Amino acid sequence: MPLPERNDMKRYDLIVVGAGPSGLSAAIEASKRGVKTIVFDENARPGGQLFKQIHKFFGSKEHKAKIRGFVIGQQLLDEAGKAGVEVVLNATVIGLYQDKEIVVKTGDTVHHYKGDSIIIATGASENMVTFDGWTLPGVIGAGAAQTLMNLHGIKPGKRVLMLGSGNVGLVVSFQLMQAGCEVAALVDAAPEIGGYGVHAAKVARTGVPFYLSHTIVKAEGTDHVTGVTIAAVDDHFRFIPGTEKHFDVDTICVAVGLSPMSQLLKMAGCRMSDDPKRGGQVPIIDGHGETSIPGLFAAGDVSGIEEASSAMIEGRQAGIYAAEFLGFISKTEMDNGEEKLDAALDGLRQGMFAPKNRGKNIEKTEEGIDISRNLLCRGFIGDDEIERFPGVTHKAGVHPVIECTQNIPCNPCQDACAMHCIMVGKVITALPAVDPSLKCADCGMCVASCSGQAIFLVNEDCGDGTATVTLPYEFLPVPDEGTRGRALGRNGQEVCDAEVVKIRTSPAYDHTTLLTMSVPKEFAMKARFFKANA
Amino acid sequence: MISYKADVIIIGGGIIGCATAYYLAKNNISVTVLEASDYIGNGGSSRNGGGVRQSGRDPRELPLVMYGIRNLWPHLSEEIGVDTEYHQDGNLRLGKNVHHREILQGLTDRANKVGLDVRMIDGDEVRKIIPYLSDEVTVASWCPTDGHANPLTTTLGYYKTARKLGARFYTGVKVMELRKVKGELRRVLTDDGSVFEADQIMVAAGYESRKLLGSVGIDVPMTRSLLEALVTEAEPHMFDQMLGTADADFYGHQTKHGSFVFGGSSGFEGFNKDNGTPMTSSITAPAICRGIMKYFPDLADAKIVRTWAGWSDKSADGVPVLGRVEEVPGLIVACAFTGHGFGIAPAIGDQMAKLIMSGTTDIDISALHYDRFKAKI
Amino acid sequence: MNTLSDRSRDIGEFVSQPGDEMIICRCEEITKGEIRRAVHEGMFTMTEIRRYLRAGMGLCQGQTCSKLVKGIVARELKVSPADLEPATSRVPMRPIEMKVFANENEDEDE
Amino acid sequence: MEQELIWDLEQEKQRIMVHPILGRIEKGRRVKFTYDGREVEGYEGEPIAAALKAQGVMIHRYTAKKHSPRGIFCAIGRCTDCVMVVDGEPNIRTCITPLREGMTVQTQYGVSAEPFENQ
Repeated sequence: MPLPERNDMKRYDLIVVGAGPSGLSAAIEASKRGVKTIVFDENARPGGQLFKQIHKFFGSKEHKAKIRGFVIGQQLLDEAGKAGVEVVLNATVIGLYQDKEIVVKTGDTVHHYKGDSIIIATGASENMVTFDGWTLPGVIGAGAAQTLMNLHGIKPGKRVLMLGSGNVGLVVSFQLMQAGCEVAALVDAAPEIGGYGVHAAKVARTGVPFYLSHTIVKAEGTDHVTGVTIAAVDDHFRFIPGTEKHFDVDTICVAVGLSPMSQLLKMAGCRMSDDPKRGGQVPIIDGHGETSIPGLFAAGDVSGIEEASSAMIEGRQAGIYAAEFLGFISKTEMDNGEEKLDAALDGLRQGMFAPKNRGKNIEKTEEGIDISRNLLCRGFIGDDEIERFPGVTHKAGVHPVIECTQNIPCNPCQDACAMHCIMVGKVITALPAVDPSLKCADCGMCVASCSGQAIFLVNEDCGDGTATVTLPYEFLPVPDEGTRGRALGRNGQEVCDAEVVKIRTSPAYDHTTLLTMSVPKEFAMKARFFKANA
Repeated sequence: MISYKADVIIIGGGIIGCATAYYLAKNNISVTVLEASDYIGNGGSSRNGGGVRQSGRDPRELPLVMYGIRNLWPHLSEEIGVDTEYHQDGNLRLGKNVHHREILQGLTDRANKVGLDVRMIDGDEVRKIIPYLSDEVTVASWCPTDGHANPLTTTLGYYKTARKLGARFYTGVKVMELRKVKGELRRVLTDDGSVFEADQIMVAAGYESRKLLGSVGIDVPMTRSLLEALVTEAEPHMFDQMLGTADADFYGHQTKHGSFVFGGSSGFEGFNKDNGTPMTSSITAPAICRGIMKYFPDLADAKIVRTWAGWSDKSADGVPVLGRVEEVPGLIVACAFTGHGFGIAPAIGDQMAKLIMSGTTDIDISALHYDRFKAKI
Repeated sequence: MNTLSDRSRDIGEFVSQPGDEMIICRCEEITKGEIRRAVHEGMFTMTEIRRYLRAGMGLCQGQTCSKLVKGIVARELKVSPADLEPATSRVPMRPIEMKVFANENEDEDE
Repeated sequence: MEQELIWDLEQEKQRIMVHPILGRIEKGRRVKFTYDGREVEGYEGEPIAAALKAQGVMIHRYTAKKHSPRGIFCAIGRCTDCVMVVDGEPNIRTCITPLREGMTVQTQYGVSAEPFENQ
């Protein structure tokens, strides 16, 4: 019997597959507790989705709110370095075998490793949807567009149509404009926007038209995309004849949801379940993220699609569970470690977009205020709806106007205001309220700190018939002071002439430029964006 | 408890069961096939290397496969409405040294004795047939009438057409026990309490057949071993022959799709474990790759896209157990194909259907009778 | 026996529909019509569809199309996609050259 | 925020010189490689697909059965639609393969660099 000549198998206390938000977080927590940990990632750079996410994160301070994704990624890398975590890049785990053995390809060699425990943190990949011409070059995933722009510095196209109004579709549409691409339209077959209203609002006010209850009929072009036709659909998603609209575009981005990349777990023989609420094929895991195979854990999007913030917390929990499984910490130490993290995770799983509320028809905010229907159906808050929200108050002089109308777990604006004009309160899903009795110092910190770019500083009457509106501006080129142009309303339509009176940048604003424009005072509560004259 | 009635019940939805069902249904015999897994053809039928060969076979089963290659394989695609991708472009069994030459010579002489046209050729002749073979190949046995086909489409083609002709198939139905009624085998009891009844019952459930046959006092001495295989990306066309080696380091062919399917061994086939479903071990695929590259340097850059494993029902003497079981009237057995049941399957289906319908076969299968296993002295 | 056990279950004849020409499996260029027809020919599971048509057997090993194929097969069988078994996943997770897969030199410790 | 363009080659319009959030996008060394016989340039280490996209190349291959054009789709090495023949080896995922000086990159027809008519 020929025995293969292979010396000892390299063995680790803990092997983590995937150096994204959850994988790195798991490795950090385990290493901090003495566990010999190695992380493999097939990409050239660690951080997974974090390094493609250039927007400021939601949540509270402990969730690293108002910090941009790629900055969090860097912080995580530094933390992993300090904790002595070994991260091996360009290392593709090609198989997870029995006995918790993996085979990893690095360069032109394959290596066998075994882990006393293994955490799979391989994240998710994009869903696809078919339409006539969907295989044409130029049809790409929204994540692909993010990768090209934010990782490789390449514009995915010149003029883009976005299909999908979940957070990815909204955020990537905004990022396309930041990269210098034009977004022709944002389309979704669903009747209501799937992602955060604030993400939709910051896209709508730049003039991008939203077409809900519409989807793609056909991508045009013989060799690559040269145009696209959309049409309205009825509530059975069938096209309504005569509603066709054509756009000349060279790129179509598809943002129709994510699926867990749970193949490694399925391959190893874990019990799986097909759970549409979690995005598809997920391992059946206990409260500790342990799969049906003892010592084999899953953390992050691979066990259920959520945001990177929850993926990081799930990762930390998995790292602690693994440390307990391996006997490096006691059960009580584990439980103590868990409490804080459970609370943080639970804090994120609240509000209108919480997993438990998916599919529910929410009519009123937690405060009992009717939600903005217009925001859901057309992507912007109606002029007749804006006044009923606690963030919108009126007084003389500059004051914050917070157009944040949905209960999402997020409170950086509260901490940003040194004058305490802004109050969210203990429950971080509460809508931010402005106390008009307190004086605003016009420091701009609230505008820059809002992850959803939903805060403006408004002086409704400067005394000379004009008003000023200060808005967050994250595009290039930044107009100079004195530039004349048009002010756009929340719906992206031109409302009046405008002139840039002040441009403020500061490291504290973290790349959000504050643009102050002067408009006729009757438009103070309408003008929300600025477009320079051509 | 539901009860079902049919002329014939076949236990095992692999290519043997589906082919037999087809040849019965073609003659208006009502047949029911019971498959334990959720998928038709999920055992060896969809995991083998696709060889349709005569060379290298034991003389006791050679007449059957020669019959199949002469009468059934050539027009099988039209008959079962799929592209079986059957190629009859010969089989090369390669060797590099004197030891290999002896093995190949032994196989060649044995086959010539029963009239199979197979002969020894030297390295240069081999490279005339397949120029990509390494110069280290110095000898091969060459059988021009061997070939290969696609086991997936062939198995499912038999299933599709038998089903269209009225054969009934049930998947996810595990047979627990066979039961005689007044001395004749009539009943099949399943895991959910159903009872199937028929005048004749064929057991073609691979290794699982042993436990089933035990319930009527019949034992087929066989073990199982976990064989592994791999498939590459599609490549430009290189060769049409079926390949094997004297050392059995690998076997396989290039498919019509352009991908190469190769099986091989780590030497631990008899000892591999699985976790409930056949699963590859971490050392075999690298071993198969090393085996292939020794003969095909040009395939070094070919990318592997998938590997898989499958249980082979290994009989004590290397050939299947086939035919009637006189002690249990109404029982037909067709199992223990020892990893080479694909190429022979059409002939088995055709002859077992004939046996079921008429009690006789065209080809003499007495040498494969169930009670041939005697002590060595 | 579950709903998919009886392969003679009446799911009606295959009737071609608009959109049958749509490519579903991008690697192997399998259309929606081919998948629908295969279901009516008795292929009631993802595994049988994959083996019968090659949908999901291409270079990406079904990572792009398996969810789409599952939706089509479920609709044709009038069952929920969750009733269909998940696509099997096998080593290797990514295509790997034979010479690399063969190169297990464990001695040098990088 | 200064906005100085490093160079203004017509075909480099697809590159983001300065990003409002990421600032200047650092690149590796500028290297030459050949694309379908033509000499072109890109940055060492960036994916081959990115270097080609900067030149406005959209079509990476034509499929085996229907000869239909395909290009970048997932950009993270999953869907294998962006494969091309690189240094003679087909089915190379160009969206995750770093560009090296002197690479030969060819449009893939089915599984080879030979156009269909002379396969």
